[in-house]
Amino acid sequence: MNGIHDMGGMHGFGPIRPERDPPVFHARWEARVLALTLAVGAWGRSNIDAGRHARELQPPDKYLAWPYYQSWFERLVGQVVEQGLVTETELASGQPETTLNPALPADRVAAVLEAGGPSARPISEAPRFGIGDRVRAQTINPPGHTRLPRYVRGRVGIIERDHGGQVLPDTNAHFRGECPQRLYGVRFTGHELWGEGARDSVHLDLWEGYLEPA
Amino acid sequence: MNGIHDMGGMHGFGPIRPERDPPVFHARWEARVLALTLAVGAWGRSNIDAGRHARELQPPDKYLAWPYYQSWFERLVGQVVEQGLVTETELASGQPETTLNPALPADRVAAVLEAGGPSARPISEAPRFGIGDRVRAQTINPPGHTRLPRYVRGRVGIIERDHGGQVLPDTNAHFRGECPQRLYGVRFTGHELWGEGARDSVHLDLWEGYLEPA
Amino acid sequence: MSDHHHDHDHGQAPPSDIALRVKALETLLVEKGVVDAAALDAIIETYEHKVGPRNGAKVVARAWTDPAFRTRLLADATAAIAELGFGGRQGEHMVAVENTPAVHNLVVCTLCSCYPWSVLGLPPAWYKAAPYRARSVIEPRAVLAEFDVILASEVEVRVWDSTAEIRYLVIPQRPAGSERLDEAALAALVTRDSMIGTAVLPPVQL
Amino acid sequence: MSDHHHDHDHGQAPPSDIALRVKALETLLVEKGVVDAAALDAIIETYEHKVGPRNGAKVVARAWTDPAFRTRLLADATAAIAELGFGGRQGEHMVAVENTPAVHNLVVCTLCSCYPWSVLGLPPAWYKAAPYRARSVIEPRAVLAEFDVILASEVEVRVWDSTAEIRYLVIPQRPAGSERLDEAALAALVTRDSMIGTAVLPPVQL
Repeated sequence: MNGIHDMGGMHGFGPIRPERDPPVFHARWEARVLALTLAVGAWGRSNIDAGRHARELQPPDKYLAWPYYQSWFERLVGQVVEQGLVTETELASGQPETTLNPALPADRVAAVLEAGGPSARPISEAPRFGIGDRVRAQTINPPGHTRLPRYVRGRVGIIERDHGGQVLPDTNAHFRGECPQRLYGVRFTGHELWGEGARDSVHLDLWEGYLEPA
Repeated sequence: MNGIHDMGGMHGFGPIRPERDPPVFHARWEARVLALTLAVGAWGRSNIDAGRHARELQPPDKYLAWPYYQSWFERLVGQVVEQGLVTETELASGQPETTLNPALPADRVAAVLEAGGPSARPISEAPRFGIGDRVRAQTINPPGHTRLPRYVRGRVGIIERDHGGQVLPDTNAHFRGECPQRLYGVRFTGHELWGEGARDSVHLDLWEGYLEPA
Repeated sequence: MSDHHHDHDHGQAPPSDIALRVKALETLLVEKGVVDAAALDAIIETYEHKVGPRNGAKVVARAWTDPAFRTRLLADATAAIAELGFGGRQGEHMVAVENTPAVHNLVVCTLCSCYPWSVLGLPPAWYKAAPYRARSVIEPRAVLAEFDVILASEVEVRVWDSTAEIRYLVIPQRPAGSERLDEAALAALVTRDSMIGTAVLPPVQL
Repeated sequence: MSDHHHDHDHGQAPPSDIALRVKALETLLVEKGVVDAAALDAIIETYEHKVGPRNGAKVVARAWTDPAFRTRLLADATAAIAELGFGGRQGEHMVAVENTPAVHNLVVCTLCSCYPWSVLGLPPAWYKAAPYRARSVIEPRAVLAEFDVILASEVEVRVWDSTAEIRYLVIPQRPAGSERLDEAALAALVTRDSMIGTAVLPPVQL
């Protein structure tokens, strides 16, 4: 979707505010939201792409105004209901009507975080593109999740790296399968993306289906 | 600028909410803000392009969250100070320190509204493009005001109409002169703008300097 | 989860203090003499009671009943509309686009809220809001459907994004069954939305 | 007017009730058995004290001092980083990009907040905020200047937009004057920002 999250190249957000030695969390509730999100994720009832898409669907004004971890929290409230972990009634009353056994006990935390969630997948198809090939990012505007930012669509870049097969977010976010495709590192010049006067280059990792020969 | 105002083609804002027979204003303060903005405009210390740009510079989350006429009101507060009509001190105290004669007396309202503010300007340059010519909207990303939306940049359309010379917003908004250029009506197919499956067409009025031969 | 969509409420309900803030600024500007209170009233009176979609409706009815006027309107809308006494602010440079059985026109301003004030008055709230601005250029048929306008697939939709100072007036198709109505009766049928392109005029029930 | 810019405050100050709402949800989830309170503490402990930029600093110091490791790191960063015991969540697929006198690398995620947790821990607030995400790809040198990094015009800037599950670690240039420092002392010099690309390491004062 061409959502508010797809903000690469936008003006008007003001200055960056570097913090040289920030704490990991600025308030304890932020830490709890992070931990709750990871612990709920351990139920395995969703996936990382669907989780990203849930934030993209937040109202654009709220997406911009909410503190980052509040955006996570509002997502989490939706997730626990949608994933059947909590009922609307329980959410309203604060009283559990049934009980479960946590999917992530404390003694499994280290192993789960160390395992992570690799997204590489074997694929049998030969690469459509080789290193050095010129490719054009497709002009697509899907209403659902995609990781092809608007600022590269229709623009020509050069294949720099072949990352092998990777889960396709466009389908996985909608629970329509992992549909792995080859992922490429693609280099675009600033001139190609932004026009006269732009320098330097921007590299993106793009799935094979996002690209066409140029 | 690639601001939040440049929202053509975005998803995620939710449904349209048609009102079949709405009042002209939903609250009296809205009417007062409209009238105040027009009456202050009669001082002639700014122009319509600068006024549009002032809204574009509002914080993006506020731009989306504010009611429309609140956005106008917040702009107006800035304008009266920047245009030297009110001092910060007067704004804070609510007490005028000097007095003026209104630029727009009541008996001039009808004439001023009926006159409007034509933006057509004579230009001597011959047209660079003719009806039916294929043109590409330039890839530009100016940090200032422009009326070339992001969704047509780099896309090819057909010249359909020659509107003659018109004040150029890109300079006028920044008080760098009217720099009139020829304005063209340009037709883009939905397929060119949005890709496979898109139908129909979108017409934009674009200044000559926004276009290059295709 | 992917279909989850929080209900939006994009600020049509103003904060309670905005009316007070506006009043305070108006008082200061009037007391200082920056603005004339009577002029404010006259501006509001103009757009609440004088300049509105009834102007555009008269233009449309004239075009339906006077072929020579229709020709002039399509050739130079600013001049033709001025024949009826309409013009001025946000109507300085007009273009009229005509709906036909084959073509449906829809007007939007993606970048702000440009609208032909001289013939339609001030724009409705939805016209100025993000959903209409964002969606009209990429999914005009879905937008039209939310106005209960369902077009046959062979009808071409032309979207007019008002990116400059040209203002667009849609001439809707004359409704079936209206053959015997006079110009004034025809004008009474023409709705604001039909001149934006978000409505199609229904057949007249005789 | 055109330079007028309201001061932004994009929500680093949370509404006062957010802490209460979080606590209420946590209480419900713990009481129901959806989550284990001790597991929450263990996750927080991990990212506050175990997994953070000290991991990445060790990788960088090793690359500076062990040419064979540097070669492996540039060829297969995931495997090379695993030699030091780092990996797992948000570090499953790593690429290391090396700054040189001719090239400066800068990492961003325009679409959300992707970041190499396994070597840098959780991202700082500015990395996740709109200004950095929006601007890094279109005006990287202006962004760098706000971090007090001014590059010579002949230095090429390469921006890495983390659009997929590949995570990027910048190997900063080894600071001048650090020739005699051992690997542990070198690691102590390496800052988080230098591994994102928003800092250049200053010369060592001996």
